[in-house]
Amino acid sequence: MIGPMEIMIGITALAALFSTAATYLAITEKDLVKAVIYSAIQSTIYAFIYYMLMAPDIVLVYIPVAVGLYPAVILVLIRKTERWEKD
Amino acid sequence: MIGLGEVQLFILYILPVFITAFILYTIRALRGPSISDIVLAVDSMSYDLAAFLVILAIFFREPILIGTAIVLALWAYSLDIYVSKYLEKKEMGE
Amino acid sequence: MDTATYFLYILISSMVMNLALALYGVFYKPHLTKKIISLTILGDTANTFALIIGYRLWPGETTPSRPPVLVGWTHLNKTMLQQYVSSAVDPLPQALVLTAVVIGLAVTLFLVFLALQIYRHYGTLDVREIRKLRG
Amino acid sequence: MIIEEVLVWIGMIMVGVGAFADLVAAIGFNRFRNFYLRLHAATIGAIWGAFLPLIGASLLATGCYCLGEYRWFMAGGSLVTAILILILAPAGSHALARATHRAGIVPVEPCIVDHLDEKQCVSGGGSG
Repeated sequence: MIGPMEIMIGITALAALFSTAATYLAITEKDLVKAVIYSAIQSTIYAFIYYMLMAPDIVLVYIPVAVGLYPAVILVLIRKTERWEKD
Repeated sequence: MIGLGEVQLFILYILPVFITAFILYTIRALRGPSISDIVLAVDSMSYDLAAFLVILAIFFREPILIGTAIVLALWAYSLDIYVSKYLEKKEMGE
Repeated sequence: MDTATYFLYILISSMVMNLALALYGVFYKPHLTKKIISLTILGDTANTFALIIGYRLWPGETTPSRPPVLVGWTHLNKTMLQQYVSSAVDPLPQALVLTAVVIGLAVTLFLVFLALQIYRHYGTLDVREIRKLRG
Repeated sequence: MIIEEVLVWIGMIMVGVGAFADLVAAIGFNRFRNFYLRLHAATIGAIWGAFLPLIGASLLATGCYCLGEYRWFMAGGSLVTAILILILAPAGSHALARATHRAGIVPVEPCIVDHLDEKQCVSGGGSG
Protein backbone atom coordinates (compact mmCIF):
# COMPACT_ATOMS: atom_id res chain seq x y z
CA MET A 1 0.00 0.00 0.00
CA ILE A 2 1.63 3.21 -1.18
CA GLY A 3 0.32 6.44 0.31
CA PRO A 4 1.85 9.88 0.83
CA MET A 5 3.76 8.72 3.93
CA GLU A 6 5.43 5.89 2.02
CA ILE A 7 6.33 8.25 -0.83
CA MET A 8 7.98 10.75 1.52
CA ILE A 9 9.99 8.14 3.44
CA GLY A 10 10.95 6.52 0.12
CA ILE A 11 12.39 9.83 -1.09
CA THR A 12 14.41 10.03 2.12
CA ALA A 13 15.74 6.49 1.64
CA LEU A 14 16.73 7.27 -1.96
CA ALA A 15 18.62 10.37 -0.80
CA ALA A 16 20.39 8.24 1.81
CA LEU A 17 21.55 5.81 -0.90
CA PHE A 18 23.01 8.68 -2.94
CA SER A 19 24.72 10.03 0.17
CA THR A 20 26.44 6.65 0.55
CA ALA A 21 27.76 6.94 -3.02
CA ALA A 22 29.02 10.49 -2.33
CA THR A 23 30.73 9.34 0.88
CA TYR A 24 32.46 6.46 -0.94
CA LEU A 25 33.80 8.85 -3.59
CA ALA A 26 34.91 11.34 -0.93
CA ILE A 27 36.87 8.69 0.96
CA THR A 28 38.56 7.04 -2.04
CA GLU A 29 39.50 10.14 -4.05
CA LYS A 30 43.18 11.02 -4.45
CA ASP A 31 42.60 14.66 -5.37
CA LEU A 32 41.79 16.38 -2.08
CA VAL A 33 39.89 19.31 -3.64
CA LYS A 34 37.54 16.83 -5.32
CA ALA A 35 37.19 15.03 -1.99
CA VAL A 36 36.13 18.27 -0.29
CA ILE A 37 33.50 18.97 -2.94
CA TYR A 38 32.15 15.41 -2.74
CA SER A 39 31.87 16.03 0.99
CA ALA A 40 29.83 19.16 0.17
CA ILE A 41 27.46 17.05 -1.97
CA GLN A 42 27.07 14.63 0.94
CA SER A 43 26.31 17.57 3.25
CA THR A 44 23.61 18.89 0.90
CA ILE A 45 21.93 15.47 0.81
CA TYR A 46 22.15 15.24 4.60
CA ALA A 47 20.47 18.64 4.88
CA PHE A 48 17.61 17.30 2.75
CA ILE A 49 17.37 14.22 4.99
CA TYR A 50 17.19 16.46 8.07
CA TYR A 51 14.42 18.43 6.39
CA MET A 52 12.45 15.28 5.69
CA LEU A 53 12.96 14.16 9.30
CA MET A 54 11.14 17.39 10.34
CA ALA A 55 14.05 19.27 11.91
CA PRO A 56 14.11 22.73 10.29
CA ASP A 57 16.22 24.35 13.02
CA ILE A 58 18.92 21.71 12.53
CA VAL A 59 18.88 22.50 8.80
CA LEU A 60 19.27 26.20 9.55
CA VAL A 61 22.44 25.50 11.58
CA TYR A 62 23.81 22.60 9.53
CA ILE A 63 23.82 24.23 6.09
CA PRO A 64 26.11 27.18 6.99
CA VAL A 65 28.46 24.91 8.91
CA ALA A 66 28.70 21.95 6.53
CA VAL A 67 28.15 23.49 3.10
CA GLY A 68 29.70 26.89 3.79
CA LEU A 69 32.41 26.73 6.42
CA TYR A 70 33.91 23.22 6.19
CA PRO A 71 34.89 23.51 2.47
CA ALA A 72 36.24 27.02 3.05
CA VAL A 73 38.42 25.99 5.99
CA ILE A 74 39.70 22.80 4.36
CA LEU A 75 40.39 24.67 1.09
CA VAL A 76 42.53 27.13 3.08
CA LEU A 77 44.38 24.14 4.56
CA ILE A 78 44.92 22.58 1.11
CA ARG A 79 46.09 25.94 -0.29
CA LYS A 80 48.68 26.27 2.43
CA THR A 81 49.88 22.63 2.36
CA GLU A 82 49.66 20.11 -0.49
CA ARG A 83 46.92 19.03 -2.87
CA TRP A 84 47.56 15.44 -3.89
CA GLU A 85 47.42 12.45 -1.62
CA LYS A 86 50.33 10.15 -2.33
CA ASP A 87 49.70 6.45 -2.54
CA MET B 1 -13.10 26.71 -4.97
CA ILE B 2 -9.79 24.90 -4.91
CA GLY B 3 -9.08 23.41 -1.50
CA LEU B 4 -5.94 21.98 -0.04
CA GLY B 5 -6.67 18.47 -1.31
CA GLU B 6 -6.37 19.45 -4.96
CA VAL B 7 -3.12 21.32 -4.34
CA GLN B 8 -1.65 18.36 -2.47
CA LEU B 9 -2.73 15.99 -5.22
CA PHE B 10 -1.10 18.25 -7.82
CA ILE B 11 2.14 18.30 -5.82
CA LEU B 12 2.04 14.50 -5.57
CA TYR B 13 1.64 14.28 -9.35
CA ILE B 14 4.47 16.74 -10.01
CA LEU B 15 6.80 14.94 -7.55
CA PRO B 16 8.30 12.22 -9.89
CA VAL B 17 9.51 14.88 -12.35
CA PHE B 18 11.49 16.57 -9.58
CA ILE B 19 12.84 13.25 -8.33
CA THR B 20 14.04 12.27 -11.82
CA ALA B 21 15.71 15.66 -12.23
CA PHE B 22 17.52 15.33 -8.90
CA ILE B 23 18.70 11.82 -9.73
CA LEU B 24 20.19 13.08 -13.02
CA TYR B 25 21.81 16.09 -11.30
CA THR B 26 23.38 13.84 -8.67
CA ILE B 27 24.71 11.47 -11.32
CA ARG B 28 26.42 14.38 -13.10
CA ALA B 29 27.74 15.70 -9.79
CA LEU B 30 29.21 12.31 -8.89
CA ARG B 31 30.90 11.55 -12.25
CA GLY B 32 31.91 15.00 -13.48
CA PRO B 33 35.36 14.87 -15.03
CA SER B 34 36.72 18.15 -13.69
CA ILE B 35 36.22 20.21 -10.53
CA SER B 36 34.20 22.91 -12.31
CA ASP B 37 31.63 20.38 -13.52
CA ILE B 38 31.05 19.07 -10.00
CA VAL B 39 30.70 22.56 -8.52
CA LEU B 40 28.33 23.68 -11.29
CA ALA B 41 26.17 20.59 -10.83
CA VAL B 42 25.97 20.93 -7.06
CA ASP B 43 25.19 24.64 -7.48
CA SER B 44 22.26 24.05 -9.83
CA MET B 45 21.11 21.16 -7.66
CA SER B 46 21.07 23.42 -4.60
CA TYR B 47 18.98 26.11 -6.31
CA ASP B 48 16.45 23.57 -7.55
CA LEU B 49 16.44 21.91 -4.15
CA ALA B 50 15.49 25.28 -2.61
CA ALA B 51 12.43 25.47 -4.89
CA PHE B 52 11.60 21.85 -4.06
CA LEU B 53 11.80 22.55 -0.31
CA VAL B 54 9.31 25.44 -0.66
CA ILE B 55 6.89 23.20 -2.58
CA LEU B 56 7.22 20.48 0.06
CA ALA B 57 6.52 23.07 2.77
CA ILE B 58 3.25 23.89 1.00
CA PHE B 59 2.53 20.15 0.88
CA PHE B 60 3.25 19.69 4.59
CA ARG B 61 1.30 22.87 5.49
CA GLU B 62 4.10 24.04 7.80
CA PRO B 63 5.14 27.71 7.57
CA ILE B 64 8.25 27.19 9.70
CA LEU B 65 9.86 25.06 6.96
CA ILE B 66 10.09 28.00 4.51
CA GLY B 67 13.21 29.55 6.00
CA THR B 68 15.53 26.70 5.03
CA ALA B 69 15.34 27.48 1.30
CA ILE B 70 16.86 30.96 1.54
CA VAL B 71 19.78 29.64 3.64
CA LEU B 72 20.48 26.88 1.11
CA ALA B 73 20.52 29.33 -1.82
CA LEU B 74 22.86 31.77 -0.08
CA TRP B 75 25.44 29.22 1.07
CA ALA B 76 25.54 27.36 -2.26
CA TYR B 77 26.56 30.70 -3.78
CA SER B 78 29.33 31.04 -1.18
CA LEU B 79 30.62 27.56 -2.15
CA ASP B 80 30.87 28.83 -5.74
CA ILE B 81 32.91 31.82 -4.68
CA TYR B 82 35.30 29.77 -2.51
CA VAL B 83 36.09 27.30 -5.26
CA SER B 84 36.49 30.09 -7.83
CA LYS B 85 38.98 31.84 -5.60
CA TYR B 86 40.86 28.59 -5.15
CA LEU B 87 40.99 27.97 -8.90
CA GLU B 88 42.26 31.48 -9.62
CA LYS B 89 45.24 30.72 -7.34
CA LYS B 90 44.57 33.52 -4.91
CA GLU B 91 44.68 33.51 -1.15
CA MET B 92 41.33 33.46 0.59
CA GLY B 93 41.46 36.98 1.98
CA GLU B 94 42.05 38.96 -1.20
CA MET C 1 6.45 -6.01 6.64
CA ASP C 2 5.03 -2.54 6.28
CA THR C 3 6.32 -0.48 3.38
CA ALA C 4 7.26 2.53 5.50
CA THR C 5 9.25 0.29 7.87
CA TYR C 6 11.04 -1.21 4.87
CA PHE C 7 12.08 2.25 3.65
CA LEU C 8 13.21 3.18 7.15
CA TYR C 9 15.39 0.06 7.17
CA ILE C 10 16.95 1.17 3.88
CA LEU C 11 17.66 4.59 5.42
CA ILE C 12 19.28 3.11 8.53
CA SER C 13 21.35 0.64 6.45
CA SER C 14 22.71 3.51 4.33
CA MET C 15 23.64 5.40 7.47
CA VAL C 16 25.47 2.33 8.85
CA MET C 17 27.36 2.08 5.55
CA ASN C 18 28.30 5.75 5.82
CA LEU C 19 29.53 5.17 9.36
CA ALA C 20 31.69 2.21 8.25
CA LEU C 21 33.17 4.17 5.34
CA ALA C 22 33.97 7.15 7.57
CA LEU C 23 35.63 4.91 10.15
CA TYR C 24 37.70 3.32 7.38
CA GLY C 25 38.78 6.78 6.27
CA VAL C 26 39.73 7.86 9.77
CA PHE C 27 41.74 4.71 10.50
CA TYR C 28 43.40 3.65 7.26
CA LYS C 29 43.95 6.76 5.14
CA PRO C 30 47.47 8.10 5.70
CA HIS C 31 46.87 11.74 4.79
CA LEU C 32 45.83 14.11 7.59
CA THR C 33 43.46 16.23 5.47
CA LYS C 34 41.61 13.08 4.40
CA LYS C 35 41.37 12.10 8.06
CA ILE C 36 39.77 15.47 8.89
CA ILE C 37 37.22 15.13 6.03
CA SER C 38 36.33 11.62 7.22
CA LEU C 39 35.93 12.90 10.78
CA THR C 40 33.36 15.49 9.69
CA ILE C 41 31.37 12.79 7.84
CA LEU C 42 31.53 10.58 10.94
CA GLY C 43 30.13 13.32 13.17
CA ASP C 44 27.30 14.15 10.78
CA THR C 45 26.30 10.49 10.51
CA ALA C 46 26.17 10.17 14.30
CA ASN C 47 23.92 13.25 14.41
CA THR C 48 21.65 11.65 11.83
CA PHE C 49 21.25 8.56 14.03
CA ALA C 50 20.19 10.81 16.92
CA LEU C 51 17.56 12.44 14.69
CA ILE C 52 16.22 9.10 13.42
CA ILE C 53 15.66 8.04 17.05
CA GLY C 54 13.48 11.10 17.62
CA TYR C 55 11.44 10.72 14.42
CA ARG C 56 7.83 9.60 14.50
CA LEU C 57 5.75 8.15 11.69
CA TRP C 58 2.68 9.98 10.45
CA PRO C 59 -0.24 9.84 12.91
CA GLY C 60 -2.86 9.67 10.16
CA GLU C 61 -3.00 8.62 6.55
CA THR C 62 -2.76 12.17 5.17
CA THR C 63 -1.73 14.21 8.22
CA PRO C 64 2.04 14.51 8.35
CA SER C 65 4.09 14.66 11.52
CA ARG C 66 5.09 18.20 12.46
CA PRO C 67 8.32 19.91 13.47
CA PRO C 68 8.55 20.66 17.18
CA VAL C 69 7.94 24.40 16.78
CA LEU C 70 4.59 25.71 18.02
CA VAL C 71 3.29 28.11 15.37
CA GLY C 72 0.12 30.08 16.00
CA TRP C 73 0.15 30.24 19.78
CA THR C 74 -1.82 33.50 19.99
CA HIS C 75 -5.23 31.85 19.77
CA LEU C 76 -4.64 28.46 21.28
CA ASN C 77 -7.26 26.15 22.70
CA LYS C 78 -7.06 22.71 24.22
CA THR C 79 -7.97 20.62 21.18
CA MET C 80 -5.33 22.35 19.04
CA LEU C 81 -2.74 21.68 21.74
CA GLN C 82 -3.74 18.02 21.98
CA GLN C 83 -3.52 17.62 18.21
CA TYR C 84 -0.10 19.32 18.20
CA VAL C 85 1.28 17.08 20.95
CA SER C 86 -0.05 13.94 19.26
CA SER C 87 1.67 14.73 15.94
CA ALA C 88 4.96 16.55 16.73
CA VAL C 89 8.35 14.82 16.66
CA ASP C 90 10.64 14.60 19.69
CA PRO C 91 12.44 17.93 20.33
CA LEU C 92 15.15 16.62 22.70
CA PRO C 93 17.49 14.95 20.10
CA GLN C 94 17.18 18.05 17.95
CA ALA C 95 18.41 20.24 20.80
CA LEU C 96 21.33 17.87 21.39
CA VAL C 97 22.26 17.81 17.69
CA LEU C 98 22.07 21.60 17.54
CA THR C 99 24.84 21.73 20.15
CA ALA C 100 26.86 18.91 18.60
CA VAL C 101 27.05 20.55 15.16
CA VAL C 102 28.56 23.75 16.56
CA ILE C 103 31.02 21.88 18.80
CA GLY C 104 32.04 19.78 15.78
CA LEU C 105 32.84 22.98 13.90
CA ALA C 106 35.09 24.15 16.75
CA VAL C 107 36.89 20.79 16.93
CA THR C 108 37.44 20.77 13.16
CA LEU C 109 38.91 24.28 13.24
CA PHE C 110 41.32 23.21 16.00
CA LEU C 111 42.38 20.12 14.01
CA VAL C 112 42.90 22.20 10.85
CA PHE C 113 45.28 24.57 12.57
CA LEU C 114 47.05 21.66 14.27
CA ALA C 115 47.61 20.10 10.83
CA LEU C 116 48.90 23.42 9.55
CA GLN C 117 51.48 23.58 12.36
CA ILE C 118 52.49 19.96 11.66
CA TYR C 119 53.10 20.88 8.02
CA ARG C 120 55.21 23.88 9.00
CA HIS C 121 57.28 21.76 11.39
CA TYR C 122 57.79 18.56 9.40
CA GLY C 123 57.22 19.60 5.79
CA THR C 124 54.71 16.86 5.07
CA LEU C 125 51.23 15.71 6.07
CA ASP C 126 51.67 11.98 5.47
CA VAL C 127 51.43 10.06 8.74
CA ARG C 128 54.00 7.40 7.74
CA GLU C 129 56.65 9.98 6.89
CA ILE C 130 55.94 11.93 10.08
CA ARG C 131 56.45 8.75 12.10
CA LYS C 132 59.71 8.12 10.22
CA LEU C 133 60.98 11.63 10.86
CA ARG C 134 60.46 11.50 14.60
CA GLY C 135 63.41 9.36 15.62
CA MET D 1 -13.44 34.96 -4.35
CA ILE D 2 -12.57 34.46 -8.02
CA ILE D 3 -9.19 36.17 -7.74
CA GLU D 4 -7.84 33.62 -5.27
CA GLU D 5 -8.81 30.77 -7.55
CA VAL D 6 -7.06 32.45 -10.46
CA LEU D 7 -3.95 32.93 -8.30
CA VAL D 8 -3.91 29.24 -7.35
CA TRP D 9 -4.29 28.20 -11.00
CA ILE D 10 -1.47 30.50 -12.14
CA GLY D 11 0.74 29.22 -9.33
CA MET D 12 0.10 25.59 -10.21
CA ILE D 13 0.89 26.23 -13.88
CA MET D 14 4.14 27.98 -12.94
CA VAL D 15 5.18 25.13 -10.65
CA GLY D 16 4.47 22.62 -13.43
CA VAL D 17 6.50 24.57 -15.98
CA GLY D 18 9.33 24.84 -13.43
CA ALA D 19 9.36 21.08 -12.87
CA PHE D 20 9.50 20.46 -16.63
CA ALA D 21 12.37 22.96 -16.98
CA ASP D 22 14.18 21.17 -14.16
CA LEU D 23 13.94 17.91 -16.08
CA VAL D 24 15.20 19.58 -19.28
CA ALA D 25 18.17 21.10 -17.45
CA ALA D 26 19.08 17.80 -15.80
CA ILE D 27 18.98 15.98 -19.15
CA GLY D 28 21.14 18.74 -20.61
CA PHE D 29 23.66 18.31 -17.81
CA ASN D 30 24.04 14.67 -18.78
CA ARG D 31 23.99 15.12 -22.56
CA PHE D 32 26.41 18.01 -23.10
CA ARG D 33 30.04 17.00 -23.29
CA ASN D 34 31.97 20.06 -22.11
CA PHE D 35 31.97 22.44 -19.17
CA TYR D 36 31.32 25.53 -21.28
CA LEU D 37 28.34 23.82 -22.91
CA ARG D 38 26.92 22.76 -19.57
CA LEU D 39 26.74 26.42 -18.52
CA HIS D 40 23.71 26.79 -20.82
CA ALA D 41 21.92 23.97 -19.00
CA ALA D 42 22.82 25.61 -15.69
CA THR D 43 21.14 28.82 -16.88
CA ILE D 44 17.91 26.97 -17.61
CA GLY D 45 18.07 25.17 -14.28
CA ALA D 46 18.60 28.34 -12.28
CA ILE D 47 16.12 30.74 -13.89
CA TRP D 48 13.34 28.56 -15.34
CA GLY D 49 13.80 25.77 -12.83
CA ALA D 50 14.18 27.67 -9.56
CA PHE D 51 13.00 31.26 -10.02
CA LEU D 52 9.72 30.46 -11.78
CA PRO D 53 8.39 27.77 -9.39
CA LEU D 54 9.31 29.94 -6.42
CA ILE D 55 7.21 32.81 -7.81
CA GLY D 56 4.47 30.27 -8.53
CA ALA D 57 4.65 28.94 -4.97
CA SER D 58 4.36 32.50 -3.68
CA LEU D 59 1.19 33.11 -5.73
CA LEU D 60 -0.19 29.71 -4.71
CA ALA D 61 0.39 30.38 -1.02
CA THR D 62 -1.19 33.81 -1.36
CA GLY D 63 -4.35 32.52 -2.98
CA CYS D 64 -4.95 29.35 -0.97
CA TYR D 65 -7.13 30.03 2.07
CA CYS D 66 -6.62 26.49 3.24
CA LEU D 67 -3.03 27.17 4.37
CA GLY D 68 -4.27 29.13 7.36
CA GLU D 69 -3.27 32.49 8.69
CA TYR D 70 0.46 32.10 8.04
CA ARG D 71 0.17 31.95 4.25
CA TRP D 72 1.47 35.52 3.96
CA PHE D 73 4.65 34.42 5.73
CA MET D 74 5.08 31.54 3.28
CA ALA D 75 4.44 33.81 0.28
CA GLY D 76 6.94 36.43 1.48
CA GLY D 77 9.63 33.86 2.23
CA SER D 78 9.39 32.23 -1.17
CA LEU D 79 9.37 35.63 -2.89
CA VAL D 80 12.56 36.71 -1.11
CA THR D 81 14.21 33.38 -2.02
CA ALA D 82 13.20 33.83 -5.65
CA ILE D 83 14.68 37.33 -5.87
CA LEU D 84 17.92 36.17 -4.20
CA ILE D 85 18.27 33.28 -6.65
CA LEU D 86 17.63 35.67 -9.56
CA ILE D 87 20.52 37.84 -8.35
CA LEU D 88 22.96 35.18 -7.14
CA ALA D 89 22.81 32.36 -9.71
CA PRO D 90 24.21 34.27 -12.74
CA ALA D 91 26.90 35.84 -10.54
CA GLY D 92 28.04 32.45 -9.27
CA SER D 93 28.05 30.83 -12.70
CA HIS D 94 30.01 33.74 -14.16
CA ALA D 95 32.61 33.64 -11.39
CA LEU D 96 33.05 29.90 -11.86
CA ALA D 97 33.39 30.16 -15.65
CA ARG D 98 35.93 32.98 -15.35
CA ALA D 99 38.00 31.08 -12.81
CA THR D 100 37.91 27.93 -14.95
CA HIS D 101 39.10 29.78 -18.04
CA ARG D 102 41.90 31.50 -16.13
CA ALA D 103 43.07 28.28 -14.52
CA GLY D 104 42.95 26.49 -17.87
CA ILE D 105 41.79 23.12 -16.59
CA VAL D 106 39.15 22.60 -19.31
CA PRO D 107 40.01 23.05 -23.03
CA VAL D 108 37.63 25.18 -25.09
CA GLU D 109 36.65 22.49 -27.52
CA PRO D 110 34.09 23.64 -30.17
CA CYS D 111 36.15 26.76 -30.77
CA ILE D 112 36.50 29.18 -33.66
CA VAL D 113 38.35 32.06 -32.00
CA ASP D 114 39.29 32.73 -28.38
CA HIS D 115 40.45 36.28 -27.75
CA LEU D 116 41.35 35.71 -24.11
CA ASP D 117 43.83 32.88 -24.45
CA GLU D 118 44.76 31.48 -27.84
CA LYS D 119 46.50 28.40 -26.49
CA GLN D 120 43.34 26.86 -25.05
CA CYS D 121 41.49 26.95 -28.35
CA VAL D 122 41.14 23.44 -29.79
CA SER D 123 40.29 23.99 -33.44
CA GLY D 124 38.19 21.56 -35.43
CA GLY D 125 36.41 20.14 -32.45
CA GLY D 126 33.62 18.50 -34.40
CA SER D 127 30.05 19.67 -34.70
CA GLY D 128 29.43 21.44 -31.44
